[in-house]
Amino acid sequence: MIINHPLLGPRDAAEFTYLGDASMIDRPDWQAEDAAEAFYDYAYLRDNLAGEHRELWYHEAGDRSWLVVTRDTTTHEISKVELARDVARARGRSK
Amino acid sequence: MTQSNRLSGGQIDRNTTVNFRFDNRSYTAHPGDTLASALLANDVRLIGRSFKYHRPRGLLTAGSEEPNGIVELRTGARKEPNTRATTIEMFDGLEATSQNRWPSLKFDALGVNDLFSNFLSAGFYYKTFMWPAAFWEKVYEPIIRRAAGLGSLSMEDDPDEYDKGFRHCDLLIIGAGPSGLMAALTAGRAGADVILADEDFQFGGRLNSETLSVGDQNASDWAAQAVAELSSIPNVRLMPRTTVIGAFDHGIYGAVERTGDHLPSLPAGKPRQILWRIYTKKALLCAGATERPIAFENNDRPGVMMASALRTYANRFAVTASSRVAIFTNNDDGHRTAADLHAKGVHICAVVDVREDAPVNYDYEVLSGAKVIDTKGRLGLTFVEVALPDGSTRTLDCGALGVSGGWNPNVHLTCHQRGRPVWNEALAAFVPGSNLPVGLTVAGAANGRMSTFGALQSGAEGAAAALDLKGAPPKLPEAEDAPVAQKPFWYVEGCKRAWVDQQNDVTVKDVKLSYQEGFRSVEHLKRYTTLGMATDQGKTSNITGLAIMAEVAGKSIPETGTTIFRPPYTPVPISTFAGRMKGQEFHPTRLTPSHHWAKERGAVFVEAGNWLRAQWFPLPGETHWRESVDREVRQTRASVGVCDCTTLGKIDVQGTDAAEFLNRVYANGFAKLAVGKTRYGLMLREDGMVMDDGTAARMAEDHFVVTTTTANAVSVYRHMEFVRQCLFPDMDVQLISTTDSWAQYAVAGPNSRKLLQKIVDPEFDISNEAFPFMACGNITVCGGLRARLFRISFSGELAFEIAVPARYGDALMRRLMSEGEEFDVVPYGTEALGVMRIEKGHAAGNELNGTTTALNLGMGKMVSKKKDSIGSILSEREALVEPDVLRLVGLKPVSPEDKITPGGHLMNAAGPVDAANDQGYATSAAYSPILNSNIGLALLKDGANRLGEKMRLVSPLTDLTVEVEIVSAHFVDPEGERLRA
Amino acid sequence: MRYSGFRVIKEALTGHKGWKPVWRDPQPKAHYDIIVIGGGGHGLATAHYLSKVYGQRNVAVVEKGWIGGGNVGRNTTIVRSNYMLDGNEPFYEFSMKLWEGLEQDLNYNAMMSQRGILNLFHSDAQRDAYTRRGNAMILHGADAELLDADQVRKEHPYLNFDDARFPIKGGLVQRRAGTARHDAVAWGFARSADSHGVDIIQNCEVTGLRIENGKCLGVETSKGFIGANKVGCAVAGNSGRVMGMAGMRLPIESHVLQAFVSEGLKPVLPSVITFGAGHFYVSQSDKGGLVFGGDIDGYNTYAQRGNLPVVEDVCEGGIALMPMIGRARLLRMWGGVMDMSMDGSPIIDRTPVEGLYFNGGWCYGGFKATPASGHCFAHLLAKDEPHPVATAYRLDRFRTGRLIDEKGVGNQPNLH
Amino acid sequence: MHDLIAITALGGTTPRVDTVAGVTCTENPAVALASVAARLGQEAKAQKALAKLIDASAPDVGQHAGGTIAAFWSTPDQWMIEAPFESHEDLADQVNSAMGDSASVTEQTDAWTRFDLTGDPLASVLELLCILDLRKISAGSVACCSIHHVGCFVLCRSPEEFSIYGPRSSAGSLHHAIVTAMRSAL
Repeated sequence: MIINHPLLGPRDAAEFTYLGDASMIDRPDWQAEDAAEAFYDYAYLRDNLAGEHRELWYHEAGDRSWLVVTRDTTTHEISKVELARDVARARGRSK
Repeated sequence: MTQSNRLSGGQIDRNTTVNFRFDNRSYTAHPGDTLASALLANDVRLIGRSFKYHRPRGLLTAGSEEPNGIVELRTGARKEPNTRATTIEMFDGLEATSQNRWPSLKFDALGVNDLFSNFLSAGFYYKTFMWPAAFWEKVYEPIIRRAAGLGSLSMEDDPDEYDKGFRHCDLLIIGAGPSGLMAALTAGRAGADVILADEDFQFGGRLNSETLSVGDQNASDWAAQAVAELSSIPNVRLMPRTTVIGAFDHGIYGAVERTGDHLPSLPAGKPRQILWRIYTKKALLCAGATERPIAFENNDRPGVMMASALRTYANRFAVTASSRVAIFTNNDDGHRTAADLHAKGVHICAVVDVREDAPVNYDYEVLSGAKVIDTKGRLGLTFVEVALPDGSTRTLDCGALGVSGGWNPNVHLTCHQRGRPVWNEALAAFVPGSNLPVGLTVAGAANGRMSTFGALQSGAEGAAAALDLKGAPPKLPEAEDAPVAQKPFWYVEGCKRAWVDQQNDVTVKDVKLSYQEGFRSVEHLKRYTTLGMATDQGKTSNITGLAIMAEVAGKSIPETGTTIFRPPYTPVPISTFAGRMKGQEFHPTRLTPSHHWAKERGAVFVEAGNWLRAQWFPLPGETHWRESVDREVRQTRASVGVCDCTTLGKIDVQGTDAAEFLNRVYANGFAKLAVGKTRYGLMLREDGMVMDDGTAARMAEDHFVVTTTTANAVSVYRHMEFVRQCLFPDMDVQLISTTDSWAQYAVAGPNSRKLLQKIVDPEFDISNEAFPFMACGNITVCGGLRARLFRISFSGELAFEIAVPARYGDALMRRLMSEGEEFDVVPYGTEALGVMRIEKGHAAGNELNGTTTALNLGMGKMVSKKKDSIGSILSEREALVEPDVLRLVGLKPVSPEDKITPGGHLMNAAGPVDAANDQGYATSAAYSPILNSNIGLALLKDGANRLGEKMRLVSPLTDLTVEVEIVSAHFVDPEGERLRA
Repeated sequence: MRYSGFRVIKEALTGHKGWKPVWRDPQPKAHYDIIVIGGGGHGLATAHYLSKVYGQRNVAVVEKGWIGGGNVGRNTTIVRSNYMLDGNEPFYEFSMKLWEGLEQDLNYNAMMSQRGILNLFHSDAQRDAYTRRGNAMILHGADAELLDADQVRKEHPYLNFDDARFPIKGGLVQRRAGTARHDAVAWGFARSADSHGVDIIQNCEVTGLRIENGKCLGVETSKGFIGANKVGCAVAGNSGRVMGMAGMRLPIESHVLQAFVSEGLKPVLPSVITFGAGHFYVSQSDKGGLVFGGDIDGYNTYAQRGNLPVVEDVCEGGIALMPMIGRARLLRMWGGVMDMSMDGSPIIDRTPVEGLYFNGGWCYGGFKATPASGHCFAHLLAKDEPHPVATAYRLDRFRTGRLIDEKGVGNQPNLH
Repeated sequence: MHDLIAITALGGTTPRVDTVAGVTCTENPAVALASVAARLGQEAKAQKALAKLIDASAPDVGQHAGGTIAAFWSTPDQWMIEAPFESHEDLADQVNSAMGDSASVTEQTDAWTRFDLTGDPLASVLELLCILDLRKISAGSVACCSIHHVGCFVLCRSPEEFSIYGPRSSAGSLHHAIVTAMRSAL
């Protein structure tokens, strides 16, 4: 597969390490009432979509950027690639 | 042996004669031949035996679709089983042997299978060999296994080298026949980066096999001229002998270039084959078409061949399979073969055409509305039995029969991403469907454009469309453009054994039986009868099998289904996929800065991930590794030892939020760590299990040097980048690995300070007061070399870790050894390191096994609840905090000489020994020369409350039971006085 | 129809006219006691045990394509019970015993071949882990042997001992392990279930689950609604899709595992072998092909195909371990969609939806589990309580922390 | 001055040189390296300081620039600084003072080993080593890639001169890969 790195352009997916569903960016609040349940859900449950899937890839043999790749799990077609850091900020993550 | 079947003309080099051997007989051939054409030239028709019934088989085709003519090529370690004679380029000294026969090709004992074939019908083995139960394993299966298989491996290591390479292009053109050449000319002239690949050693495809003309030239001359022009275009790369084996995601194609298979032997350093990963913007499939057979009684005898193959052999290789040839066809193409052979002086016994309205010919007899109903000849064709329309029969005396059932487009690559071809009624064949790999289009016969002109035209159009070329299309040469309509004719009714898959011995009857037993989907048909599962992957049989299934099902072919193809297009040596990554080069090797020195010292090395580390340093006279290791431990604990710990991962963590960042990735706190101090850090995964441990040294307010275990250096770095970029993107933290930058040595033992004081520059005070336990700092050594000093201890002794730039590591180690002589300094390896950490009760790899929590390892209290750190929440789950969870303990055998077996299970002192009573397991073990006893670490249910308990450590696997006492894991200096000294 | 050698001879002499379809091709009834979704190995095995052992006759298996077309028809056919953890080993040993009697139970020769499996180790730490595992196997009543390097060399002289980047230090052997003819397993279970009255309905895709007031009433299919008292889902890689119809999110990701077969060769490999320092395992089929595989591609996918880097990775492992297979040719590659769970172990359990049961999370260990999975799922469906050897396969274990993590890589499915 | 003698990554006291046909591979230890990572919110300031240091604007993605002291882009807001070892063994300190508090600086001199490939045709050697689209690589560009499973930086100084940086500990394996490819391709 080819991942079109937002900075480096097209790179072979073999240079990347896969983590999984981009929802892993949305780490729950450790002080919330239901933290235990929220962390269980966060760590273990997946939509596992057949179709468009947002997922985390790490450019291990490259620039060490974490990317959020939007890829169709039935065709492998990639429709969007973003820097995970930007996505994280957009989802309200900070420090 | 003379080449009795050689004709005039052809594209072989008659000026050169080469010698080759088949089944230990010598023959001659010419450059430009394949093994197949050379064997035919020498009137060798019997080449192999079929898989199941061991029937005599000869060549069926002239290409890579060949099911029958497969041999063992070369000898010794270079023997290649199952090699298609039709694709072996002739070279001087070539040696080939027939296979899957015993004792000889002419007389094959297992030929008796053929007599019992009626009992060995499709799937028979599923229905029998069941009684008595034990017999399957002991009797039936061994026999089946010996009979099965085709060629044999040499059982020697493959001596050749293989490369991998990477190429990029705008347009990859797959196949260099008329459409491929025309496409390449169009794209190349337009300035595009083009790669033109073809599996053949000679470009031209069918053009080399035909007597047609292109423009005012003979077809093969036009091809040669096109190749000449293409090789003059710098942006066109020609790759002959290169098979594009697969279409993978996003325009990546796998291609195998056979750089050395046509050479008698490989030049030094040169690869036999290269696996290319070709990155394309667009690709154009010009793979042509494959002629399909007609099934009839005994259609598998040596001499029964595809009509187009006979034509290829005659026109390209100047060879005929026999001086007397008959043709069996359902279309005009078969007549073309007759005409070409006749023109070359071969006697055409007759053309048997199933069509009532077959074209008439005055040079030879044409039998219209006739069918071949049987053939004769045990090891080679002698007679052909023909049924005429009037019901009478005719016997033709001929040595070869050319069969033509029409043509199937080579759609294989269009299916590699599970796209399905569609049925074309006019062609009565499958053509590429709509669901192609992205960026791939198809031209020429592969796309159903069967005429020469159609191929040239669609090649040009295909290239222009793929590259979105503007302007007028190139002028095309004139060429044959006969309309092609194929009326399907799959098999001759009423025959007993008509072969569909000739290699796997699947007959028309087998297909019908498959239907009868309910195996009606195409996949069931293939799996039940093994149709199309042979080394040719059914290139000449799948469609016929499917058509027969459709007929018995009374459905149309598209209703019945399609068969799709998987990579690789043709089989590829496993070595080719491995390339250079083999033997010692299987993985990169990482060497420590003291490696060359350690080698001089005769160290024994051990793999630690990709690293090689000194395991121990034997001295002359030491015969057992234990002697060396015990000595290294004793000397270190008694005076001072040095160990290369460069392999530990080192990560530079800087930024104003560095401390808070570490607070999140470590379970214990780092915010309050003072500058100049180091702290042990425990890292959890989000699921609460221990991920790694190490130290973080605060070199400055905003600068930490973090260490990881050797094994987890890469994954911890990745994890920290994840936390930095994905979880806390607004933290001011910068990370970079410095593992390789610094040569880092542990200097341990009561005299470690004294030794270091001799090399650390005087302006740096490393006394206990100035540089206490867990201190760290930048210093200089040996007169001004920048270095880092950490007062940390893995051994439990007074110890330091000193780091210098890696290029000086070798010199520093030598210096430590020379300066340390007065203290009797000893270098120690990973074994002694392991012994001392076990004596000290430090958890390491065997304990950090990914299923242990901080609580399990006796560090539960380190997990701070006052802050947000990864893993702290899930580490609290009910099952992870139950009272009897595993706890890290020490094991001491009641009799000190009893060995502790890591992986042994703990059982109560009394009671049954079984899984139900399992109490835990031993993780690590060592002999402690300090305690003069074997010792070990274990994870034991409720272990913290069972100190002093006697238990049994059982290892039925190694037949050991040892009585042990549960003790604290801290065997040596539990109070830690030594390391604070 | 009973199969036997005599039957084969009789049919041969009478032109094979007597062979009947191996299973019927029925139209779905309006309602069944139990519907099993998925006509793969596990679904068909479930149907077999439901009908033969648990006396359930009003059962249907609905399959969207043709039976045996999923992972049971596209795996590397390895059968073993060499697990380490208490949650797993009893289940897989139970499965092994079922395999050992399968031909007789099914009257169908699935060619179970107990030629043994050898797991090689290349470091002391690996040896220790295998020792722990081998001891666990024996303590659970299975068989295991630990070989040192010399013993391995004696049995497998062709392995790379002299030029290895990661030298072989020994191996863990289970002699009772082996391989079976994967397609025949599906067909054998189907034939038996069919003969006990189970309706096997092919080309019948489940498009929805009808759930009212928290109870599952049946399945919507491409052939219409089919009612049921109980619905069991055994769809492996499609677990996410089907359970998604019930609004459930699972601790499972779908990944592709590629497998490979070489051209047919005369016998070279006496047993199943796994490489401990790379991603490679291999056995040789009765037909002579080397059947091998390695690691999953590593990204979520429902496409039954993989990519080149993993093909290369697997072959690199193969050549590093046994350079003598280098000139054998890779004939065919394919992919199966694996239901990779969050701790690498399966789930056989009820769900929050009454009447809806789930069987999945087999990762790439599903084939060897086929009989036990079917048996235990049938037990759960018939008796509404877990079979004794499958009590650990609970859906809530990720919440409670009662994980069954053989590899110790945690909640990252593509590492299991 | 200290009295410890350095060895090269390949373990020699002098750099290793291999020539096959027209192509030469030279081990080059005579380079000092330091990484510069801009502090959060100070990216602009860091770029300015870097530009001043290398006397050229801070290299963009996939580029290298500069003179005696040069820099190449390594990761977002991070660069690697190159300078002659003889004159700049203490490069990290020099860079540190030049960057002030705008960036985090880390010594990288011995984290890497460098091989310089010179001659013609380099493309036929490099295409056996790395995935890079050599048609797109021109003088001044740099790319990260993996060579036989070793993560490297590949710098194109001119079509006839490339530098390959790989991890120092893997120098032997990387060197073997390069020389093997030279023998195979040339």
